[in-house]
Amino acid sequence: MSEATGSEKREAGAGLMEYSPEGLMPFGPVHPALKEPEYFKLTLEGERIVDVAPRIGYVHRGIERAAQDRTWVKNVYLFERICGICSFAHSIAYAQGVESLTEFVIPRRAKYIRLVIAELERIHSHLLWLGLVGHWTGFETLFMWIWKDREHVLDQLEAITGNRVHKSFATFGGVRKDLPEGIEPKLAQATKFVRERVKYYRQLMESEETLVVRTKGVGKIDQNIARRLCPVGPLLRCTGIERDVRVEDPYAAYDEIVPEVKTQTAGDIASLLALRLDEVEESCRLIDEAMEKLPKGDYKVLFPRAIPSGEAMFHVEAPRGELFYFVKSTGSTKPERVKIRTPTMANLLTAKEMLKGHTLADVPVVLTGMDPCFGCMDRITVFDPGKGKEWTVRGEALRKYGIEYYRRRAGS
Amino acid sequence: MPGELESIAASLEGQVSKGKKYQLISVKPQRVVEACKAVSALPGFYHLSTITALDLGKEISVYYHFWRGREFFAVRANVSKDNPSIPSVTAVLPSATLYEAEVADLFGVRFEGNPMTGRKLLLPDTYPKDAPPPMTREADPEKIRKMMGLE
Amino acid sequence: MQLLTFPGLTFFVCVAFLFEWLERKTAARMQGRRGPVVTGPFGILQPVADFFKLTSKQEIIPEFSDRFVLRWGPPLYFAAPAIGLAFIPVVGLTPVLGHPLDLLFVLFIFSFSALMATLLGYASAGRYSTIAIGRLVLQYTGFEIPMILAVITPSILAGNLSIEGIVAAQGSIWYVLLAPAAFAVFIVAALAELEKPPFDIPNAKTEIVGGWMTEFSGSTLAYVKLTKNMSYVFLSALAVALFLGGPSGPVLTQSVLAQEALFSVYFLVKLFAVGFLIFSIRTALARVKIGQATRLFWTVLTPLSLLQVGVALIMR
Amino acid sequence: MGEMFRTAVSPPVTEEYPFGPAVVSERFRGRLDVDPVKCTGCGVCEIVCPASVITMVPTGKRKVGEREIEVKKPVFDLYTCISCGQCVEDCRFDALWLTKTFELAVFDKQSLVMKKALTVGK
Repeated sequence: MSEATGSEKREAGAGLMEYSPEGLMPFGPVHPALKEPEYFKLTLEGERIVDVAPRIGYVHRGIERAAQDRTWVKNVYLFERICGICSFAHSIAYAQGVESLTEFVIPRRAKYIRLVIAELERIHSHLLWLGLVGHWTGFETLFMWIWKDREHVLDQLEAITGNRVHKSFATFGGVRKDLPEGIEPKLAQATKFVRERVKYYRQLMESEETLVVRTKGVGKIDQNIARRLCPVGPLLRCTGIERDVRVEDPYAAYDEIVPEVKTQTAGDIASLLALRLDEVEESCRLIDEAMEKLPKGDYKVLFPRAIPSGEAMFHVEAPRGELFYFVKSTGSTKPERVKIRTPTMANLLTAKEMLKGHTLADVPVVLTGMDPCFGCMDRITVFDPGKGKEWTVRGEALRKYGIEYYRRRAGS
Repeated sequence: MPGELESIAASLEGQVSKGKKYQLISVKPQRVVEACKAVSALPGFYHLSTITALDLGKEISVYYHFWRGREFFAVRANVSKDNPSIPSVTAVLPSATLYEAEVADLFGVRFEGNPMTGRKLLLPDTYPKDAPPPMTREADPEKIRKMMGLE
Repeated sequence: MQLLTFPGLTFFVCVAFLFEWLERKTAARMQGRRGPVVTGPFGILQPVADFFKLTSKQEIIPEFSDRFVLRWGPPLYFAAPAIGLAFIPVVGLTPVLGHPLDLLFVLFIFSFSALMATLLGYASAGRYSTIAIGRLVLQYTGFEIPMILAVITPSILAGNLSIEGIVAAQGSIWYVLLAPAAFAVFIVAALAELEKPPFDIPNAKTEIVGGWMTEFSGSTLAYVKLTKNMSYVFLSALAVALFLGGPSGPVLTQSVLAQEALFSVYFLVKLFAVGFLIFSIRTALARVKIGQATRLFWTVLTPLSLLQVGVALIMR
Repeated sequence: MGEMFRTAVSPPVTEEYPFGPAVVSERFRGRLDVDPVKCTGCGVCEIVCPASVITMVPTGKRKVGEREIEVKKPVFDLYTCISCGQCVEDCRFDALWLTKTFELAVFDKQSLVMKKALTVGK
């Protein structure tokens, strides 16, 4: 290729670059700040953001549809895989929704164990987010430290459930295993450790100047916006509105161990940081209290394979906010329809609102201020009907496809 | 409080049915906006949880979920599959935008007045126009895959 | 010959690799990690392995980029700190390339390397690169003036415009003690020049992916990265020469060769001390926004360095 | 800052995994294993498996009274196994259990197909 054609191509490329004052900038689908593929089309004016257009659906797995072809029990494991972080919240939301269709009473001990796991999960999810704030603001050290401390919580989760992430612990009628012997001191130690660290991080986040300037006043929303756009979870509570499913509609053992709803008033990222630290502390308290009051007895009741017909709605307070399940049964061994609304879906509109008027440098921290879980949000489109099909693309075929694709593009 | 929903239902020509933990108002699709407005204005309600669509064969029923305390409430409207059109509630509940877009993508229900109408939210851009929406009973994954040229 | 081997190019490339290893290792240790462990003892060869791995990779040049600049830019970019390092005295009080006015040339090298970075990023014609270049230029206009003022301070104190003269004038007392503010300003400006946190704004990976290096790959990326490490060494070496007395130290032997070796050891110790200071700061801070960084440069660093220059003028 | 240097001198937290041992907990759910002697081929595991790992394969015929019935044994396609342990829970003969092995990366998918149960009880 001669230099002349190169420069011609460059001229043609100038159109693509859009040097207009209102530049378009892709944020995603694959971007280092996003842990999961999602596309946000940002309209920029210099560094300032004018508009945000989300386009979701890059990680659709067809879970709602797939659920209709599986039995009730198999779906517990399926729904757990909607999200890696709040897997237990998904499984208990589904399990309790189904339980509410029947007359079975869940043993008290099972309720307590569910509470303990759910709160451990909340701690690990919040710590994960706090660490990631460090990553998004370029403070790698904070990220490493918090994740290092999060390991203590994950170790306890592994000791109780057998796995760090996909716990596969909840089932209909209780939990699948009792708490292991001698877990109480370990749990107490872990919560004590986490509390100490939280104290340190709170002091760090108030005193570390670079972190303060990056979070204070950034991504501000007020109560009016929050009421209009209905975010859920910490994003709502950081504006001062006290809503928490655990208190208002207690599930598991939350009617006996009542959590205190923490709120902040500022509605910015700094208040989200403080709020999540508060909630981690509160969760530690709940775990301690639950372990103290832990009743003796069964941890599980036997459950039938077919569920009586009816419709049930259920929601839990996942670490990210209200997680909503709608279950419809026609009395068979398979659900007729399961609808899942994850917190991220509810928070997406608010995040869009939060971003407007900020600079590009704020995008990662604001966009992820809602603790997004895009994998949770996208569930449906492409699905694999049953077994026997392999969708593996062999390396050679992929290479051929790539060559052909570029040839076609060059030709057109 | 009992009675509130009945009065709403009476004014909108709808019926109230009760489940174990929830109450349901069934209304005609045209009255959905009024019904949602009335329910969300009741004391103690604060947000629209989500919008669910259910394929009943000839009809698609659309649920609007609300909750208060320990109770769930839902507004339900059935639209026919031949002309799946329902007024959008985004004017009264702005948070419904994405939920409506999701249902529109997956069930082909048209929400008249939704700001995201005509834009895809979830489905891939290559999803064939003449294929049935993926969550309806007519949708056959194998056929859709063929239409998309994935086979 | 000397230019290429001992206190020259080869030596400094080795030091650059060592610097990267040390940076990674200290950052890792401070964060409770292990850092590189596999290649060589304590993973000391990891940067070298990374370099050769990158050079062996396929190079993808974006369709709309300017091939001419992308081909000839990296060598020129690499040349900037490589030539600059020749002006730093290592083995004795005299640098390999000395000139009565070489401080001015060093200042020119700063501008040149920033220009090359701008040109390279711009030529690669990516969206992220374009935004990064905007940030880079803004940042450069911010830190250049304090940096020049900070470099000028020792030269005022020594009354000399050559690095050799400045080093020689520090026989009795290091200028870091006479002009601590200038040293601090220099370190902050060096962090900005090197694009390290808290000023890693032009290559903030969570915002604009790879910054102006987004579109580079293969050997171009390898050389650009090596150049960044060379600049790291160059700036640290300059700090040593201007503020810490260069390679000077107690003279212990009569033998010229042994004394030269001793000088090199002094130099390296000081060099790694400065490097360690820079990567401690880097590990302890979060990234600031470009507006905040510019405000810092203009409202704090520039007045501070001006004040320091004034004080230096009075002290003379 | 102080914390930073304190961390620097304290031992690293990262496990030296590929070069050192990785410790898993008592309840860790790893690779599935089967006892071919205990397995009766009842097929409950095939029904409950959420990931369709298990397929029952006929291995021969057996006479029960007058009738001849087909004997089936499970084959495990462990590459789709999600280690949930549902089959272990529902196995009435304790023929299944989860080991603590987790290094399951292979080059050939077929090497993860476990046909152990077929060998016994023909």
